[in-house]
Amino acid sequence: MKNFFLNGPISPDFISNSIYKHQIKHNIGAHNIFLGQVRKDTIKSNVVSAIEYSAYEEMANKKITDIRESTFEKFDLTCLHIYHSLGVVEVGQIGFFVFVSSSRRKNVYDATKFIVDMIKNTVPIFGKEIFENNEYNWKVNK
Amino acid sequence: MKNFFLNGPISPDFISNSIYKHQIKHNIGAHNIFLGQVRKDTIKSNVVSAIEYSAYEEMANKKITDIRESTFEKFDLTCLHIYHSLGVVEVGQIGFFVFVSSSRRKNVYDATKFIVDMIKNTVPIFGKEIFENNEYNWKVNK
Amino acid sequence: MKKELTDNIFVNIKYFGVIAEKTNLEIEKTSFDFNQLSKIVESIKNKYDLHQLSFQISLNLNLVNSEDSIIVNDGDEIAFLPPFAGG
Amino acid sequence: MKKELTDNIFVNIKYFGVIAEKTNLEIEKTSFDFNQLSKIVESIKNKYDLHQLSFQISLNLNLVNSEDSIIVNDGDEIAFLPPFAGG
Repeated sequence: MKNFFLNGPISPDFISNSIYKHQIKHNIGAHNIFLGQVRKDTIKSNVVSAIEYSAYEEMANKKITDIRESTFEKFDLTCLHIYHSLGVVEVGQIGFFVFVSSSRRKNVYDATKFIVDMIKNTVPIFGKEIFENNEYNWKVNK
Repeated sequence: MKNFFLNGPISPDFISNSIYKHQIKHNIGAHNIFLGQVRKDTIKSNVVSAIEYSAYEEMANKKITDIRESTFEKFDLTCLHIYHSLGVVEVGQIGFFVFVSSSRRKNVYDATKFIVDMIKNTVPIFGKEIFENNEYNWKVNK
Repeated sequence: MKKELTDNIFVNIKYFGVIAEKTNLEIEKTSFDFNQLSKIVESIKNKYDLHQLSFQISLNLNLVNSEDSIIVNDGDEIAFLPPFAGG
Repeated sequence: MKKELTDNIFVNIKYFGVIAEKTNLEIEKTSFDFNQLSKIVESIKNKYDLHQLSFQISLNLNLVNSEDSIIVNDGDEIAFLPPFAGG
């Protein structure tokens, strides 16, 4: 089973390295990248300083593998990469990276939206919003 | 007038640097990035090796400024950056970079699509597809 | 191989997020002398007082409706999954 | 300041892409003794034999329909724009 999780935040360098690796793929004309960044939300007067992610990894990797396959069936894509952080991701850092590539741009936006929604709604990933005062709140996707 | 053009290809490092600069913006929760990459197309048995871009820069910069403003009016965005290459961009390299950021993801895909389509259809940028045999073809967006 | 209902079954149970916080453990191997998923879930809810918490149940990595009449086999893995928050 | 039609006007004309290739220049300052955009465009098309090429016209950085009755003023900038290929 492929592992889609990384420990800690996803660095801009990791993203540029992924882009760089696609420069040898000469049938690609359009990339669409989604990045989830941790927001400094205020929840009942508590200010978020980080999210600590955990997951039911075995099930999550299986689910993401299924989502990847159904995305390739639904959309005409060349490449598709998905990464999610585990552990602490601080405000301003990136914890979710979806990278969609296709020969033409037509499909890429809908494919990206489909993947992001499927991952948010159907993959067992859990997030603990840690506040600046060290209290916390278990995050729930709407 | 702001200048949206860069000389030569847009490097993955340039992109990661743009992402990095947004990590201090703590109201951002979602980024969507579109990248246009030069495809090794075959046109009547000629194989593309690069595209040489030129533009009516003054008009193009004004048009892109207008597109930027109307995108901010249409969509709830935090940041929006647009870059396009001038000069030679080789097969596999990136010549177009649109970077959309918002507090939440809802808007970002449609905003990205809107900008990319507007730039392809209404901005005076011209592309000469250079073939491996040094012949060329003037590209036309469909 | 069909099991007699009177045999005990051993089930791996995993807890995540706010549920793991409440159970104070992430995994346990528990034996039951019944094999209906609904009854197993109910007994865990009672054991750890999970009634106030919202969760979904997975059986062997697939989400299931714990109110369906599903039979659990020896060695199966059940997980208690609080609301998802990925992305 | 209204100009007499009999005065010559000087117009900056820019050519791009395949059009510039055909005209063999990118910019020129040309005088005309008429000031209708349609007539200026027609005279340039004839001068450089641009009839086979498809293009749009901009006047002072805005796309215009060269068949509309638009008046060009001294110092204006007209551009001949072949099909766009950005992105």
